[in-house]
Amino acid sequence: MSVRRSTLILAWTLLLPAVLYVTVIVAYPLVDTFILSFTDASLKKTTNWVGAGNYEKIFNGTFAEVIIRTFVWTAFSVAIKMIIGTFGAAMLNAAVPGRALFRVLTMPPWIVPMAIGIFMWGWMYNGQFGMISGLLQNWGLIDGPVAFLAHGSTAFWATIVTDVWIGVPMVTLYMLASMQAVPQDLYEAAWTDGAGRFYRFRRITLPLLVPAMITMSMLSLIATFNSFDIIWILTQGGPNGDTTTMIIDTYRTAIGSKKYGEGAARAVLICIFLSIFCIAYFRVTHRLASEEHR
Amino acid sequence: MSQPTMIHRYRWYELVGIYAGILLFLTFILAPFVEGFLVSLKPLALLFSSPYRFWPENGSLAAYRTMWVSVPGFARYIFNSFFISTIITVAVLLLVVPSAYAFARFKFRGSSALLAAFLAVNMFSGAVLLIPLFRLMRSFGVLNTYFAMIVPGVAFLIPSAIWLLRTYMMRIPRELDEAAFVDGASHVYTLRRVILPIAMPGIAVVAITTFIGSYAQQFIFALTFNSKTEYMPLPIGLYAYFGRQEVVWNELMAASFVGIAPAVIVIFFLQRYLVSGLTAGAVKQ
Amino acid sequence: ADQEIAWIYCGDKIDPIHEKYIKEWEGRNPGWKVLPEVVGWAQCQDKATTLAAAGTPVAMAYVGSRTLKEFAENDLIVPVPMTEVEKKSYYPNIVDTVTFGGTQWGVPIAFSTKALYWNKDLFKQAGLDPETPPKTWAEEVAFAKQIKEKTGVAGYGLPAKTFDNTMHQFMHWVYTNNGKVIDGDKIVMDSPEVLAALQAYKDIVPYSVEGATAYEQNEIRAIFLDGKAGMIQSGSGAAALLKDTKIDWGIAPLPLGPSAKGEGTLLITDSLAIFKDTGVEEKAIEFAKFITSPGPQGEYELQGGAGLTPLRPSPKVDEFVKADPAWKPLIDGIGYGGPEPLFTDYKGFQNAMIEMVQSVVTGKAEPADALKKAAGELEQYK
Amino acid sequence: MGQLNLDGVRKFYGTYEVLKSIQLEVKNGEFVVFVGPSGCGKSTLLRMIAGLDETTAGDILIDGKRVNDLPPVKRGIAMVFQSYALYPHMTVFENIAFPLRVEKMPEDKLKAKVEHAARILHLEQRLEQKPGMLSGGQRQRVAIGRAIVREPKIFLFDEPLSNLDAALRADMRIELAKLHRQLKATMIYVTHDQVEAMTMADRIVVLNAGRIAQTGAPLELYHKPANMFVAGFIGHPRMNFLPVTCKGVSDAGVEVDYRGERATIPVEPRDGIVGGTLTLGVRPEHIHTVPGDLTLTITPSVIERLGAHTVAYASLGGEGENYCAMLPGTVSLRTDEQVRTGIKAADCHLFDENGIAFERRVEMTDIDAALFNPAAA
Amino acid sequence: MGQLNLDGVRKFYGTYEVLKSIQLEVKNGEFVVFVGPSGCGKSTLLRMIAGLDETTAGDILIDGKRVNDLPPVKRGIAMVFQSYALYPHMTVFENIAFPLRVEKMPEDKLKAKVEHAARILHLEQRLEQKPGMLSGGQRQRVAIGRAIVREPKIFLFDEPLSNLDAALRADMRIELAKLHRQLKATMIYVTHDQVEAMTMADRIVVLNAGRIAQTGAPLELYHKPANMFVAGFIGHPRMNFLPVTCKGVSDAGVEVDYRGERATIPVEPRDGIVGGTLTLGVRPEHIHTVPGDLTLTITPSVIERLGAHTVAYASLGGEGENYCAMLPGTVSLRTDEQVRTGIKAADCHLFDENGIAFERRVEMTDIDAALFNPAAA
Ligand SMILES: Nc1ncnc2c1ncn2[C@@H]1O[C@H](COP(=O)(O)OP(=O)(O)OP(=O)(O)O)[C@@H](O)[C@H]1O
Ligand SMILES: Nc1ncnc2c1ncn2[C@@H]1O[C@H](COP(=O)(O)OP(=O)(O)OP(=O)(O)O)[C@@H](O)[C@H]1O
Ligand SMILES: [Mg+2]
Ligand SMILES: [Mg+2]
Repeated sequence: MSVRRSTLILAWTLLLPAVLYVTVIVAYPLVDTFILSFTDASLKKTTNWVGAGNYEKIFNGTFAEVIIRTFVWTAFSVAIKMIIGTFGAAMLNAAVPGRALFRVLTMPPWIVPMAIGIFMWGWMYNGQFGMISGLLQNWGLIDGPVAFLAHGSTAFWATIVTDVWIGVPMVTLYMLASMQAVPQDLYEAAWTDGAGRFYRFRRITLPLLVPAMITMSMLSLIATFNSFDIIWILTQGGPNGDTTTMIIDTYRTAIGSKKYGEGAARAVLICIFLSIFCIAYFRVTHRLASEEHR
Repeated sequence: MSQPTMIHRYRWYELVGIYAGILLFLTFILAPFVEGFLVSLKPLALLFSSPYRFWPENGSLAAYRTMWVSVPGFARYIFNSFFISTIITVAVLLLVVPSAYAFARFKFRGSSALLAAFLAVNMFSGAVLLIPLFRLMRSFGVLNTYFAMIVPGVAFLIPSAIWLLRTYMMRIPRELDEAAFVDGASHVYTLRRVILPIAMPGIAVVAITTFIGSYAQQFIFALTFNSKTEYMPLPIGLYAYFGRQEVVWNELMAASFVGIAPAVIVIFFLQRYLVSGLTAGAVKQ
Repeated sequence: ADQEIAWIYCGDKIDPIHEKYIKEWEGRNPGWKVLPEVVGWAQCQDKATTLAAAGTPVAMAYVGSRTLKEFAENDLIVPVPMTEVEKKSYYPNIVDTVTFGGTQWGVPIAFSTKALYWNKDLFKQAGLDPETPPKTWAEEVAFAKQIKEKTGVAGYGLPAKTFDNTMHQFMHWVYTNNGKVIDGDKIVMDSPEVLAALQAYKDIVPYSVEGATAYEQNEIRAIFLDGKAGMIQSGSGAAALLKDTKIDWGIAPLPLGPSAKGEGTLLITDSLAIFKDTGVEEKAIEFAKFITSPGPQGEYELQGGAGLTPLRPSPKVDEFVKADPAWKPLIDGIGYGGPEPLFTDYKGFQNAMIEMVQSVVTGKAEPADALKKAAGELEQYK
Repeated sequence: MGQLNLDGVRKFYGTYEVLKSIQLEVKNGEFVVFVGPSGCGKSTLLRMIAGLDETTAGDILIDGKRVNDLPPVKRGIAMVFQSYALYPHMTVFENIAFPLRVEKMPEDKLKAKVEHAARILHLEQRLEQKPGMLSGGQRQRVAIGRAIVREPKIFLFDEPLSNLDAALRADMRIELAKLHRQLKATMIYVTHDQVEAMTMADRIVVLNAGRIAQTGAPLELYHKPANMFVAGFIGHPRMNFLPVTCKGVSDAGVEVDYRGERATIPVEPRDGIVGGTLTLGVRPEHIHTVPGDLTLTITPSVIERLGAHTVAYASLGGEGENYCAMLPGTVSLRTDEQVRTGIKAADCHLFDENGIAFERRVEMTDIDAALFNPAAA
Repeated sequence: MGQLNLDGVRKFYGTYEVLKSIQLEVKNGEFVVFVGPSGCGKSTLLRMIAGLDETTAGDILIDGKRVNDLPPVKRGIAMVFQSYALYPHMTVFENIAFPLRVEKMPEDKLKAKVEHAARILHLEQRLEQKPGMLSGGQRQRVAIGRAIVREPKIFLFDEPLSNLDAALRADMRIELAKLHRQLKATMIYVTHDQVEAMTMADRIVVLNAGRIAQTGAPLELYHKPANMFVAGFIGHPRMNFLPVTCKGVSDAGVEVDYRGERATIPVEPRDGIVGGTLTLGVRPEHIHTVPGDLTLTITPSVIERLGAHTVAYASLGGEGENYCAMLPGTVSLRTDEQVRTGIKAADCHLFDENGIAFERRVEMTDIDAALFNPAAA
């Protein structure tokens, strides 16, 4: 047995448990979903093959609008997460007293059960009793109560803000870790050359964080694209469907209206979109890796 | 770094700027918790009253007492969450450590595709796969047991754990494996005696993130695959504060704070580990 | 071993009265056990459906009566025919909420109707007679306007969140204007009666609580309880809660629309549905009828505060109303009430209605257009 | 035991041929050093001998047995890595004991062996420490200790000293040489530092771009390099190369001309070289400030005073050819001031246009008789 | 411009005193090298001069102005880091241009400057590449380029060559020396490699455990080390130290006895040393295989043949004292065979029991008159 053969066998032996596990628990239901997407499965006991019918239906409906909204929603959410997360990481990276405590304080949104965090935001957005509307009124910035979840545009942004809030701790932590991996002597060299703190951040830290940012954006994009609980609990996709994203639509179709076939087709579409992102991601990182040395 | 070097000397306005930035950032992060905490202090009758007052008048910690009474099983829910998360964490580690090692050490045809496939698991929120998963759980006969929550929980936490640990292990010099190999150690022996102890910080990070992930976020599986109240985890337990007509908001918030306290304590003591473990993992990719 | 009847029970814990009667029933039926599974309100119905869809239905579940048609059409539940005596025992129209295709598909267990509540203090401040509630929509809108303009406080609380209750609330307006959504198998929604209701919505929005689309009924009720809305339409629960406030309030039948032929309200019931293929259907029906029989049900629904309206007339109820006249408008409306429309895809129906209401409330569409569009969509859900 | 044969060993990475048919025999107990510039394939060859990398073609034989398909432990080799590859979480004792633990040696025997190794390497005081607390040289010894306890037939070292500073490197070199005499095991040692090669090897194998450029005892390579590559690679500062014209051959050797200066170099002549261009090689240490058979006037541009020596760098002519002379430390010399230097013809090397050396007429036994029987050195 | 004064500079890390009152003056245009063993505080001192680390006590003056509290850029210094600290995401051009971008220099002027620096450093062809694609030596030059464009008064180098291999290191050494002559700027250079120190410095500052052990021109340190530390640190292989007894003093010097062998060492005598124990220092390169003023018979245990030289190591007596001799490459020598070696008294160093050297009577101007005026070298 050659060295190569034996390591191959070993590699697969090590991988097998996890691969098997995930295959059974995830891949199998996934295939099930894929097959389902070509049927008219519903609460009915019988299901019929409908070919691409479900997909046709999707594109004949208002789904195009939903897709565009999903992309816009996701793009804003990911971008803001990255900006705030990087900003937070930069602040927490500063060598000031108390930063260990501050770091711990960034993590609660990640630890708290998501639904609870969303409820708290729901309270904040409440026009009559909530903190935001309340404080703004107290400070005289707005006249009467404003219900942030009532209006299409504010609800759209409110759900984004909440999604950002839930995603920021992970981004911050990851960006903080990446910042600490930047060699100290680069900063010292730049400082010696007269570069100020902000200049160093802009010309050294930020460019060196690009690979980490791409990775994090990708992971966060997947999570955001699938972000369900936030919109569902805050607005259920309303008002007027102004916060209905693909995953909300999918859930409403599959679980709400029990049109499992049509829901599955939507789920498959989501997977296709995400796969495209993933492939793009691997392309980009590959290029980056080969561009930098080695 | 026992002493700040000159480059970390801040002028007063820089300090003000940094603290202002931190304040701004933490305000965003913590505002909902402040709101939640204020809610937990207010008597239910006073919750819905305007105009808005930041400081609760006649606020009290009563909710933190009554929450145990109105949902008697709450301690059990916390225990369940702990128990389920612990099992999930152990199971994830058992599955992930060998695979992360394999991904970090062996390049073979299809290895990166397989890795991408693992990442892809993250793309499917459990909600979409709920019904097929339910059938699967039923055919395993694990419905209405702790396993109903553990089995799918593990599957959806594996991918990111592999991803994290692989990057960490890639930083362990390959020579260590080779040296052990030359000395006749089998791969399993090497993994156990050499790689595992060295990868401990990385494993700790994975353990923490997995634990938190399963502690706080396992909701939909618990809801659908388990009907036994005595097995319910924290997030479901919190829903017990939703009455028929009324949500007992103050108790719900109080219970949330009590419920996440164990996890916060864990994080508090391990935060240094968390950042440094991630640092090591973050360097490449 | 014992045979089990699994019951998905919505709420946070089992009502002690139900607990008591479960014990009693088990005592009378040796070898049988009732296993209630308590599931939060937000998820209990979906859970029952998911279990049925996955092929492992529970014996019995607490569901909104509007879902019965869907379950029945999909062959998931068994009919629960009522005897004439049983039917008679209920208030009029109630049995209709569970009737479809000539038979009954569930046993009503909870029931709610709505009435108009008004804030006498605000009426006074606005220069209105605090003892005269609006009788018509026109008055309602006018009063709301006057309150808003005189006091700065919203005159009315309109719930229009993306929530089932938004559809219910609108149906009240439809039924107080002699409107109909579906007649047999025909969508008849695009009618002047329904259009008038939608137009009334549009008219009252400017004087309602800011951001109607952010609130459902309980949230609106909380605002009313806080004295920040002149009027709301709500169920019995509000009365119980109002007693704990300093507000001087009144309760009256729902105001009527221009085409009204008399009082009206939407009859919303929740039922116990008996799922098929569990092997214990017979016994489950028996239990369902037992637990909703006049004795246990009467005790259950009159606890107050739960927001329920009694299902059956009884001397006890009369006593109750005498003791607390606030119940009168809630019970009186039943006679003119209409059931929730039954659709095969009730979620589809519900979403279409919500969309219609919201588009009018937010000013995105004109009532006539919104109505036409929604009526068209409804075709596919019947 | 401990004898190694490489028979036509080749290695491809993809289509890139890293090693091109290596033929080599290592005797039992011999200390062989592989040297060569970075990337020439030294590590690859060593790793193939160890069994860490696969052999694309050819045979590797240890004590006459083909081992191509055996795992490292079955080959009877031990390897010391450039990075030492110490296990950071284990004590020095456990690091050294690792191979014995793998083979499940009884505790008492194991202890005795580890302590014996520690004694040899002066690590007795360090056994309970972790590698992180040791200095570079100590770490290096631990790595060797781990190799010793296995009592391998062949030791393999991959640049074991390259992470150490100069002084430590010198010390460790001597210790390794002593160890070799003590253990009498075969050792194969990879380095790109030619001082290490010269001082430790019984025999040096010079690799260049995947081929063996020359094999021989250190002084053989120094005095009789087979080609310009080896001549330039061995010796520091490196040999000066001057383009010369061949003016004639005689029994005394080859007469060459460099800018009018003529000298007869005592090498074995060949046919058909008269009138052609050859390369004359002169080591910096063979350049003196007294006239010689060949005398050149140079203007040093850089002078390095090392105390014991003074090294002068000058440029000859416009082609940027660098000329380097290593003179005694006491010589009086200034930059940009001309100085006359002389070279003895007997010290010179001569190469043809392909870079192949003409055989020098130098009697190596004058220097050390043992040189032609390196194993006995 | 470019003149540096350190006045009683001290540095504490917590309670640990890393630098103990350093007093030093560096003249404009001088090339000063700090050497010393690892951990002696070289980098710390350099970083304090740069302004990267805080000065605990004492004053740092540049051109007479106290700069303790100024940030690096205001001190007029430029620093080349050991790791080069090149920005991996910028091209070579941008790396070199960085300091100019910071000071917002107009594009055309900036371009001219960068290209000028690139020409000096032979980097014209590399300007568009990223550092990851460069070799070690090229990276090193980029780092220097970044320092050059700022036209600083003082250049600071922290072991800039330690990451390079031996051959490259030798080349870069020469290039740096040329650069110094070209720019005529003050340069302060940290290394622990004494070859670098000897070859490049106008003046060497030897640091030992936070103190200056000696300051002087390279050959001054080599020929007249002030103490045993410097004597042992400068010169390779290191000086041999022999314990001797003082038998008497005279005008000719100090008479010492080593195992019966007597010699008079030509150093300035001191009072009260007769009968005491002194240390005799002999450099390996001053040991010959002909009898001298002092003759020792040794048995080499290790012989390193480097071609040009042969280095023999022997142990004198049982105390494990190592004795090292650097002999010509052609010497005939075998391990474990006795050989007689001789030392000239004039080559010897003598130290008292505190390790302080006796002033040698050696005329350094014999070697190079420039030595006592290093800046002119
Ligand atoms: N895994 C690999 N895949 C492809 N090429 C490789 C691989 N490993 C080594 N090489 C190539 O093989 C050649 C020889 O590498 P090797 O490591 O043996 O060099 P070396 O002589 O040890 O150099 P150094 O002195 O720098 O360690 C190099 O050109 C290298 O790029
Ligand atoms: N930040 C610090 N905190 C505490 N001690 C330090 C710190 N930096 C350096 N030291 C200590 O100060 C001493 C001098 O360190 P320094 O880096 O100056 O040595 P060096 O001479 O440059 O050594 P090397 O040649 O290894 O680079 C060392 O003993 C080191 O342990
Ligand atoms: Mg190598
Ligand atoms: Mg240093």
